[in-house]
Amino acid sequence: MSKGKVLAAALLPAVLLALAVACGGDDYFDDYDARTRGQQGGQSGGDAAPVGEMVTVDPATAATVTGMITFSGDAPRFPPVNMSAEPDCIQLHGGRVPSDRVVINDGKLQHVLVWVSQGLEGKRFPVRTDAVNLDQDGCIYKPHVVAVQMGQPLNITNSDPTTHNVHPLPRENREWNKSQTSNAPAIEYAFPRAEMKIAVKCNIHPWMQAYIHVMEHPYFAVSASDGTFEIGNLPPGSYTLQAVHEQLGEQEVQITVGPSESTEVTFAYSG
Amino acid sequence: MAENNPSEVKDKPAAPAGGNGNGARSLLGVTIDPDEIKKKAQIDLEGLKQPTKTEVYKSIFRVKHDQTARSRTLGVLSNVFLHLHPAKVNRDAVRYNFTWGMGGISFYLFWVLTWTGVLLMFYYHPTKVQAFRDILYLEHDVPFGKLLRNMHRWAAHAMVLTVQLHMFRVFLTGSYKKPRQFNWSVGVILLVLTLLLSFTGYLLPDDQLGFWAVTVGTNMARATPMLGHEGPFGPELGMTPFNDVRFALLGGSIVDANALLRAYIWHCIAIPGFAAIFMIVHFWRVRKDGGISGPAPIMLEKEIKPVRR
Amino acid sequence: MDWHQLWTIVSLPDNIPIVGMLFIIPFFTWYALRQARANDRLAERLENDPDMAKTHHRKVQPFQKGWVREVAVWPYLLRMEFLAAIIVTIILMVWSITLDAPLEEPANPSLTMNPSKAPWYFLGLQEMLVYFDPWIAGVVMPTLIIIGLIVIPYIDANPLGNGYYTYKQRRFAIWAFIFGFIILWCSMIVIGTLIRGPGWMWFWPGMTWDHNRLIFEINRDLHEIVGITSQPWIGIFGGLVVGGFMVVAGYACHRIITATEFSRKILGRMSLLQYAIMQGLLIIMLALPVKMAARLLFRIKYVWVTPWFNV
Amino acid sequence: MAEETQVQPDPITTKSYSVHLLVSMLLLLASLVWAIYDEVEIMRPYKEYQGRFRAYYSRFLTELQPQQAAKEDAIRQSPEYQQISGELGTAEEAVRARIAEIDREVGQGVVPRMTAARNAFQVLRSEIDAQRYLIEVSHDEGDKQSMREEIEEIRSRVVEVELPLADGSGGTEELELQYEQLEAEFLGMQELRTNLQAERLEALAEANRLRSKRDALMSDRLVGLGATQIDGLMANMRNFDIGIKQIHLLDIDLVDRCESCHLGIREPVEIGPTDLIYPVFQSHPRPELLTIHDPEAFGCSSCHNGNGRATRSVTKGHGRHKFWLWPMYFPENVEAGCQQCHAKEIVTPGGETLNMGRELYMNKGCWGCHRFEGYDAEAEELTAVSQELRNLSATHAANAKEMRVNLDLGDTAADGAAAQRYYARAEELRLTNTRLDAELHNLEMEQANLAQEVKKFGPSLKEIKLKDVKEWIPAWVKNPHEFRPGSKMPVFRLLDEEVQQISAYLWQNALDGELVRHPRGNAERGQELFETRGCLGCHSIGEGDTQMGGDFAANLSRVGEKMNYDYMVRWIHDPSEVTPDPNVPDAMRPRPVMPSLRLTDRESRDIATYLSEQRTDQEYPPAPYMDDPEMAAAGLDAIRHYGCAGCHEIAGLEEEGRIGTDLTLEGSKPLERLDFALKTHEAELEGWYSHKGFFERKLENPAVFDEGKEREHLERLRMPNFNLSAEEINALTTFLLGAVETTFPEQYRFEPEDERADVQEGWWIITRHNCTGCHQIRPGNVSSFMTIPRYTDDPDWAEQLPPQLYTEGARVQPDWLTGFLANPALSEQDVNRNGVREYLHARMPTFYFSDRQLAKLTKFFMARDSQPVPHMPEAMEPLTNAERAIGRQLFVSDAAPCLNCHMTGVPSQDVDATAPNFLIASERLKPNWTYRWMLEPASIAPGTAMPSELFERDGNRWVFAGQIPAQARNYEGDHADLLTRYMFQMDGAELRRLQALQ
Repeated sequence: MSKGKVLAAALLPAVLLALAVACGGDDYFDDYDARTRGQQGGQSGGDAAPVGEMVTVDPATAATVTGMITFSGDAPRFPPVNMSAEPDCIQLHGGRVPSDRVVINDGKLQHVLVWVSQGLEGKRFPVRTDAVNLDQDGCIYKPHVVAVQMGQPLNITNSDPTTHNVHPLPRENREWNKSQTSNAPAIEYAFPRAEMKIAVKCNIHPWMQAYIHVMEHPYFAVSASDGTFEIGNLPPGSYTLQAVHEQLGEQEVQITVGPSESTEVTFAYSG
Repeated sequence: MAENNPSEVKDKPAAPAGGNGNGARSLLGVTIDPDEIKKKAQIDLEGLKQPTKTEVYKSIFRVKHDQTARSRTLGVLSNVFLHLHPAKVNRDAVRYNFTWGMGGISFYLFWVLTWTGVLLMFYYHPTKVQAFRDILYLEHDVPFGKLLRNMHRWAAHAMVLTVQLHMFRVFLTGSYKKPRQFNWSVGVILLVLTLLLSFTGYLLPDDQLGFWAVTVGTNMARATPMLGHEGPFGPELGMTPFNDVRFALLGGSIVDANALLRAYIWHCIAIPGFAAIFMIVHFWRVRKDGGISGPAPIMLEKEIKPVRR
Repeated sequence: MDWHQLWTIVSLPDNIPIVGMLFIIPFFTWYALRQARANDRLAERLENDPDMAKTHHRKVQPFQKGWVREVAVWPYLLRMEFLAAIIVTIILMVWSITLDAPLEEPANPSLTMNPSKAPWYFLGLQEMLVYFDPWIAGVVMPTLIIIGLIVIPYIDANPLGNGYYTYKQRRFAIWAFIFGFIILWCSMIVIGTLIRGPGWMWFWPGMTWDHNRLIFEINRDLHEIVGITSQPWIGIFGGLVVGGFMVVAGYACHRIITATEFSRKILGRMSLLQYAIMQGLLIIMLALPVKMAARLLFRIKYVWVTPWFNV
Repeated sequence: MAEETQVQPDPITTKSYSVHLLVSMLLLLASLVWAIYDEVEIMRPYKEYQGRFRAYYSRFLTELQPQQAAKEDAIRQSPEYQQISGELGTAEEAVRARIAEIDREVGQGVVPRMTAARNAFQVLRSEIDAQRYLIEVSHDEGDKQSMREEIEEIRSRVVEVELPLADGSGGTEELELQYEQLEAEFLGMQELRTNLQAERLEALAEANRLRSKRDALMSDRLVGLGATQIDGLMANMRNFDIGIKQIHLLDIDLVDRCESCHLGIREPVEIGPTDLIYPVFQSHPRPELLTIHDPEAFGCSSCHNGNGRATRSVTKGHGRHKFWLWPMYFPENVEAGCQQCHAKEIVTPGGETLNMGRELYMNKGCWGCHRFEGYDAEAEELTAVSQELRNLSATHAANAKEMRVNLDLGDTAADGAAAQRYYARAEELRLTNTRLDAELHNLEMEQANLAQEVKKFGPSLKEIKLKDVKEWIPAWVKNPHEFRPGSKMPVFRLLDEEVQQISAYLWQNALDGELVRHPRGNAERGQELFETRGCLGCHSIGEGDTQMGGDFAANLSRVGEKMNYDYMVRWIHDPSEVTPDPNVPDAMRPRPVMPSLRLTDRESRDIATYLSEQRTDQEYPPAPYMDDPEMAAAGLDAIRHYGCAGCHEIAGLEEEGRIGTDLTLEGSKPLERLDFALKTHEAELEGWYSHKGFFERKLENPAVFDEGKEREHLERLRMPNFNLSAEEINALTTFLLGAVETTFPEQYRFEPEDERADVQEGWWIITRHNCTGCHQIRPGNVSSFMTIPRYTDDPDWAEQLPPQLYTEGARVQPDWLTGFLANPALSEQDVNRNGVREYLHARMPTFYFSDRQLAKLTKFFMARDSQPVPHMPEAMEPLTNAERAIGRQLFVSDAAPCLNCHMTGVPSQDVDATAPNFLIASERLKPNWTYRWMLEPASIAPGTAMPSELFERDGNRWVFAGQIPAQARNYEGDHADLLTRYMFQMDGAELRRLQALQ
């Protein structure tokens, strides 16, 4: 029985145990790498990029969508505007002022937003720089519905002899409320976030109401008094076109436009 | 006030000596002879080549390190640490297989425990507030503190084991027999002291493990016959939780600050002291009882001498 | 089989010595008995060959003429001691680097640990608490163990086997010691560490230590089984039983002691006092397994109940 | 058996152990090296963290630097910056020559001359001082005299000094000066230096002003750090020392080394989770919390738990291992840590999860069974006050007795002086008792108040005979969530017979009484009222997608199935009107939680009619057993067993205590005390053997720890199931995890005694009465009203939201507020209206507040806005007639169409009003607030109808932004101030005059 054997017998388990323990320590970095590697493998090819690529549209191949909003049947009735609280406003009108909630001229519906609701995801477009005007004229917002691209300037003017206050009530953008006296300079504002149906109020004249649609891209239009609209400079492709009216609801239509094509679309609302 | 640069003072007289090749010179009345200095330096250097010849070495090691029996004997006898040993031992006792080395290992472990224990005492306060905190401090703050505590703990466990194995071996080789009967008894006392040392150390971290181990351990003392308040005839003799033997052990009726302090003092001063004394006796008697018992020549049954009364 | 539970108990740093003991004790027992057997063979040869007995140096270790009988301590012994110290240090260092000494929550007197265990080397005593009242298990028994150990040299009248391993020359002494040390002391430690779980209940290795475990167990005193219901008859009965056990055990011990010619010869060398002390210690040592068996097999709590103490 | 012929070498003496020794020495060496490596590397993993951090962060900063530099450049290019820079350059140029001159004069002339003079002067002075000392210790008058002469000699000694010229030309002059002249020279130079430095500062003032203006502009415009600051950070990284980074709080012996690995926590740059690849390096996600709780003063583990000392491994440091009692909170429970110090609050700003947990504890009625300090404090306070009353009364009686004894002693005293002493003592006691009388009176008042405030969580069950449909009761008791999903009444695991017994007991022990019979009302009108009057602030109606309203009170979707119409009318009309209970005196009757909306009989009938139509066609089986007295007797035991009386008033169980554990310190309860039962082993294996694991599972399924248990029905766990959502479970878990015995001394804990305590107190009342169901009190708080479709979709209805109370304390006067809270109609007779905002459809209800609660609420609002209590009204300058006229003009000018929105008292006009009447302004509002309100209403009440920018800045005053009326054009004062004063001095006559003008 040599000492060598005793020595080996005593040391071997100790060394083995030591190695086992030494290798078992927790290493944050290795663990994390291993974990995230697994996750990345599962994730790749999944979500779309959060920020889309900037698209420049070639005007030579751009398509145009034009169309018409029609209305048939009985229009919902709204009482005429009651301006009795503000004599100044009454004077601006020669009598009864019709409501601007639903405006139908010869079966054509005004103030309908038409926009490309699907087909442009993940793309960014240059911001329109032309200012959109919203006027307070005769204690009525004109037009009743405006649409702007996010970042596009909106000019709010007061053409009345009386003071108004402009009070948009957004849910996602910043809320503000500014008074604007007669002939005061225009309030310029550019909404930084896209949001549909931002109501605008004048608290001084509670009947006054307008809607602002802030869109992500420049492909939208609001129907004119003859019910027509036009969306131009659209890159060819397949899209969903949506019509939005605050009182009458929404309609959708699928379209496909080829290069330089012009497509006509009709949205038919009925009472 | 600019101070004088001491080096300047030295340099000054050296400057004129530059061209002078003639041996001794004098500085402020002190004669300096470079050749003489060189010669002496050479002698010192020569001396260093044979360090065992130097006076310093000889004053420390009084015995020559060579292979003569005399030197070897003196080497052991004249060394304060080694003279525990005899000059010569049974040739077969050198092997591990007879002694297993357990006695020596136990002593070595005791020595390790003393040193690690002393170092641990630097960082430990036997108070309720600080005891546990000090252990955390040892673990997380003191360099090598964790290693120190681990070594102390494991050496203690190992020592309990080796002491028992030592006893086992001594029994199996019949080493307790005449003339070593008394030394066996001393050994038993040392075994008990070892267990007590380990046990008193258990409470010191003041954690649940130690606390309940000591509670369980000392609860038995309640039942000491006549001296414990739950032991036979204890109550009859007027024992209460506040005057019995357990109270004396713990310094109170529960394991608390006083128990901690008592355990600490028993562990660090009293029991090691006793153990050291008994160890001295133990080792002394090993020598005086004729050195290590074996391996001895086998005695045969027919050689048994009749008992003398 | 709950391997996780088994690993939890076995890998507890404080239990390492016990796990080590499971290997070390059998190893050294075997190692000692191997040497004992070699010596016994040599003794047999020497008994049969008186000539050889005269010339042989009577050791199994080789010896030749010209070899010194005693060697210088320096360097032959000291180098071995040095080697041993180094190896012990290495083991200790590796052990200390790899395993942390346990540290549990700060002591909390209001929160009892379950199970709360004494240090491992006292677990034999704690295990005894199951079978005896604390005053016996915690006080009387340890005291008797110490006293018993101390008196061993004085009651062992066998002059043989002094300084060498042997079995045949000391059969009874070795059996008695192995019985006390391994069977009683070491195995009770192993039981206390590895087998006793929450509530100090018996968990076979691989059973889950379930804190909610409940077992039905009614332990009765011996006199209840017999049907004695009033003192002092209970005390007298118990005393008789204990006395009876002593007589029986003493008789059995005596038969063992006097089993062989050789042992009778040794007995002849003993004084009465030596014999009495040895008998007393042996009887008490035997009492432990007997009481264990009575408890584990027959669910007997006490055999002797008196107003002052119970056994 | 050796061969004698051939002697072999002795193995003992010849064998070499060199190899053994060498190998073991090498192994020993290896183990030593290992020990050192273990200590230095393995035990210090933070070294790798720091190395990586230095590398990643330097790279991050290198990338960030040019971006920030570009931003800075952009700002530098801006015209404002350029302009200031230009001005700065001009200003610096203008004074450059003079500054240089001063610097030269001071540096080369004045200071050297001053130093030279002082040195010479000090030599003389030391000599004089030494002489003086000798004089002081000398005893010989002659010596003293001679030494005095010596001093005189020194004083008059002429010293030759070479002094540089003061003009800094570099020349020197030799002067012969005496002691005093030297001193004068020295002092003169000192003064000159001061003057020159002052002049220098003065000259640079403009440049400094411009520079700080420029820097302010930069820091104002720049988002993030400046390039130079980033350079500094990069330099820090270059000089980075690898080592323990720790915070040590000496007083509590807290050592936190978290930042040894979490190195980015306090970096001034915001580091996102993956900016430095590994989230461990991110900066603290809520840096604003660190500005309140500076880590240098609070550490990390004080809030987060974990083992701040440990740096050996993640597990050790986070303390997520066995035996560490304070494991780090998981991110979703991180707010649990707030309660270490914020334990006395129910609302901790910023701790939204925790607040939700506390609110749930309050509003799910957990405290009905589980005591938690602070919840249901009124009951405990009532006990304390009653005890105090008894003590004081005893003292009072003892005093009276002692007084009589003293009077007697005085009467019989031997001499007058002694008698006077007794009489004086008697007098003193009499006065003490007088003071005690007042104190006793106050305590009695408080006792009465508290008696009103103490109320159980659920409705009283003493009236169910009048209130509920008999057959419906067992169905409800059996499973309330089947009838009303999400109800606060939890689902008990009852046997059918228990359901019947409980129902029978409740039915047979309910009060008998007569209800007034009411005709049916108009359901359509009722619905409109129900949806707009304010009921939905607390109640909800509809299920699934159509559900609307608050979750504070019951969902009334099927209330018609269960409730008697006549009872409902009475309850809606006035919840405090109850059937008299012969066992409870009126004064001790708890006031209902539901307030009165001050509805007319007709309105009450309309709403009740609408509600009674809210029903399905569910049929309930007949329940004859409910009249069986034996069932009732058994029911009492069941009710006791399940602790129903913890939440409900039940006849015969008025004094019943709580049946659950006290949860005040549940988070520090030893884990072993939480009964995982048969799940223990599973929990350990799956890693949820922790407080968090226990709470989450228990809350999700309160019977979970009964699973697999073989138990009698009555031995099973009693806690009912609340069917909580995952979010609610997390909030409650957070709350309970943090419910710990704090380890921090008082100075760390947030237990203020100033007005902040009023804020803490107030939130308890507000939470208990669900004020936030209608009002927004904290920013970010969404009221129930704000979720009702009508109010979110229609811009006109948005103006009908109840007012925000962000600055209520600054807005209104405390006395007025107390009165308003007590009676929001502000009128004794005309109660069917709002006192302030009559135009609102929603109505501020009358709560049954005790005086104590009114005071606390008032103090709450005042304290939140740092308003002094008691309130001292601001003195207001009276209006001159001219001012009054101008004010009138301004009021009705086009620029300020005040009366378009504000009420005037003219019914025709008030139809469209959206703001309160001016007539109550002077007693209600504070002028200063009003002034600020006119200038910038949006910053006081976001979303208000009151427009901003009505005024514009003109010099030091505010003037109308629009066309100013002719009369006001010449007015020099502040228009807003004038209007405030005008408003505060307005009366009915003035208002009529205004209307006439308009």
